[in-house]
Amino acid sequence: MPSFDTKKIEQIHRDLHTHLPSDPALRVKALESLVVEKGLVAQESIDNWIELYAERIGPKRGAEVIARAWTDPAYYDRLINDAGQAVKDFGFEGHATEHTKAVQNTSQTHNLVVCTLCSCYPFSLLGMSPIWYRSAAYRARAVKEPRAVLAEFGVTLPDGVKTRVWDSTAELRYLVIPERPKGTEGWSADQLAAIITRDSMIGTQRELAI
Amino acid sequence: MPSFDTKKIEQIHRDLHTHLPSDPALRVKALESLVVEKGLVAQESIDNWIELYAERIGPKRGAEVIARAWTDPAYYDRLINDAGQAVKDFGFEGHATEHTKAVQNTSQTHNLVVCTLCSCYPFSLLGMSPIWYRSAAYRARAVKEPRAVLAEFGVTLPDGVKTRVWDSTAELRYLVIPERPKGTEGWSADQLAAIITRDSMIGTQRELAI
Amino acid sequence: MDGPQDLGGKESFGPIEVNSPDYRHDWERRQWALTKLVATPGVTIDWFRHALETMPPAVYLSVPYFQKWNANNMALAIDTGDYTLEECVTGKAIQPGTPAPVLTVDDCETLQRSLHTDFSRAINVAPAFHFGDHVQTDARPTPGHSRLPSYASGAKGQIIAHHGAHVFADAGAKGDHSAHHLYTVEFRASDLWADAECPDDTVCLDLWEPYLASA
Amino acid sequence: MDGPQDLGGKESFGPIEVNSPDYRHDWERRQWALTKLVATPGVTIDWFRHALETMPPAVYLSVPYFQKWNANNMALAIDTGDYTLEECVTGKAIQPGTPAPVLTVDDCETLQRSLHTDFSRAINVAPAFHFGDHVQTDARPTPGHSRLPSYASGAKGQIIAHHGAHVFADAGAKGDHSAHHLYTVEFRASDLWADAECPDDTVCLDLWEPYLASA
Repeated sequence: MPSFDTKKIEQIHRDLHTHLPSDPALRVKALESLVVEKGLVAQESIDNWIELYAERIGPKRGAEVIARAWTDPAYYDRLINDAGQAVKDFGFEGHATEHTKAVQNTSQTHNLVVCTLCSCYPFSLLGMSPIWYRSAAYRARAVKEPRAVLAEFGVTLPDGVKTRVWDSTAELRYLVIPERPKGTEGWSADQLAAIITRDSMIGTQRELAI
Repeated sequence: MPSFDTKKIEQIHRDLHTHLPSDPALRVKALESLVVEKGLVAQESIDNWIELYAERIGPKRGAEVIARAWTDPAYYDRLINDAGQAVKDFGFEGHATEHTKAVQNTSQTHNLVVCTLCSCYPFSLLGMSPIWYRSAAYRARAVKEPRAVLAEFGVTLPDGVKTRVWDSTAELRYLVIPERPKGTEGWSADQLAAIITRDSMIGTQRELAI
Repeated sequence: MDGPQDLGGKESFGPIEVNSPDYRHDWERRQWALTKLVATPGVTIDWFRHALETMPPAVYLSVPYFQKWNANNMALAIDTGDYTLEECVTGKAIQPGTPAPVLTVDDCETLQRSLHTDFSRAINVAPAFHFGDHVQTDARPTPGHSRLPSYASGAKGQIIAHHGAHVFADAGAKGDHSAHHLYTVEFRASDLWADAECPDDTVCLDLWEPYLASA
Repeated sequence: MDGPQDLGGKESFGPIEVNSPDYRHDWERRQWALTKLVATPGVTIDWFRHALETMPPAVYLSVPYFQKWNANNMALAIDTGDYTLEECVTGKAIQPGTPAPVLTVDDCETLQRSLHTDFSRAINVAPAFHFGDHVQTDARPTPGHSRLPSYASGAKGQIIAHHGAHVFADAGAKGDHSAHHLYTVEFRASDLWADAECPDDTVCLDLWEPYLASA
């Protein structure tokens, strides 16, 4: 069982820092060899987990969910009321989705998602997070200067649009529903899903290109 | 003139971090070569400044001041009331002494000095600060857990002694006057100065050895 | 805990590398898989996070994300006694085990799907706050793990949602699964920052009842 | 500024190297001398400090003290236009000057003695607080340079000394030499830390009037 002892784990981290090689590739190799040799995991399982995330789990899942919401008003309501349940229709439940909350951009509000304390992310819906999402710069700045951050992503908000930043401090995970672009009337859910980007579901993109 | 522009100086620091070699010895050598070549300083002046601090300026100055205060009640009062003036009797005024404040240990109080925001220190009275005084660990911990810090220096306070930590946030600099040890009655100022240590004047030592 | 993880609002981090990929190195993917496939028994999500934030602060801020996970996985298992420091350094098991069965991609998908965890709990305490209530957060840092960031400490906000009770992070980091009511609190930017970009902007945080008082 | 310099109370830094010397390397002494012997015109003590705290936070926490001074000396002089980035990287002056005269050890001592600087100023404003007054500090971080550490933000303390008016650090970092009344404020440990070692312990800080309100 864990000790749940802050001083003890601090000391272990310091010892590891002192004794491990500085190259992270060597560190990961050491951990992988160790756990494979201990029989805790097979090397092929690691390869297969990586393949899972490369091939099956990624932002296209979130895009599919949002495209359906845009084309199915009843599903839209379910997504807004309980996204954790709504994504189960697609079998997209998984790592960090149980308490998913969908927040919609409007002509008056732009939503932006961050996790300042670690880097929480709805992995099962959006796949692996981009490095910038996990960076100290994004974590530090998104809550304080969202407009400067958005500008670096090429986004300038129209006058009168306020930002609402969601800092994922508990186990809720946030999915931004971008505004459906004009000119997509009558498009199929598949057509719509193709234009929905990862960044638009985090909130670092506002306008979708059609 | 300086720009006094935070964003500009941040960017210059990032540029320097990107372009300078990682070895600090090379960085200092580059700066030294540059300023010597520009005629801003002579190399021998650098050597002589180092010699000044190695030979003439050090904790023996603070010890001399405190030894005099112990043996001269009128001087003691002046030291308590305006240490910046009192040290001028010895010609010890200089870098960071103008607003020196002397604080005395008693049977009920132990004083400890830190500068959490940088590493302010009464250089002209105590010489160069020890590396631990400039360390993140000391700066972080001295204000929050002075007793744990003192324990690492081998100091356990008697029951009933409270700590008073002085964080040098403005231009006041603090000099701790340790308690004069029992058994030194009749000692000369020179004898007394010899037992007063640097750490006792910062507060990381309490009892002086005689 | 007043540690290096508490980054919100901290300054001088410079521009965001907006075009960065999901990974730069193969070892990052492998560490991601290792963390998800090999769990140390008894480790809660909050003990995982708390352990991570006790890394030396200069290291926490300097190394890539998955290097921190690597160190944390080792640290958590050294803490329980499952690995030794020497095993982590050498990558060699003192006592090799039976090779683990291979999980196919489908198996991995099934495992991944099972990782959704319900943190809500039924408790016999009525919520102290309701939609629209004005609240103020704790002003002083909490000992141990906390999910109240310093930038929102001692600040006034308004309840915009109540999520029932959820396992309390501060307790979870001690292996205690007790729960408290969880709310989303919306703060006006001008109530958080003296130099807010736009006073009408807001920041929303999910905060447990013990962090909050009526305002 | 909510930057990496604000270390008071931050956790996980580990033990203090109590037997560390004053210097580990010769370059540290040389940088110390360089900083004191070569001043960039117009640089105030507070602009020096503020510039230092805008270093990348991971670097601020990782590198030795005098490496920070080295970078800062370069940065301050690049800012004024006195040096270029390229000159700093190469160590070669674009336009060499007349060699500077040698300062003897005695000259250095005279210079060192002259470095005591009086920061007190006469102002025509009566102090708002007096010995014994209870005060509370600003709760939210101040934009730009500040000498109110976050661990003492929003905290209640008591005035134990008034030092007249001193040049205000926040202004000094902008090249403005205006002054405000300066006080020493004593805080009970239990008013700063939820887990104080001993509630009777105190921490004293020197704080300017704009940081304080009556409590």
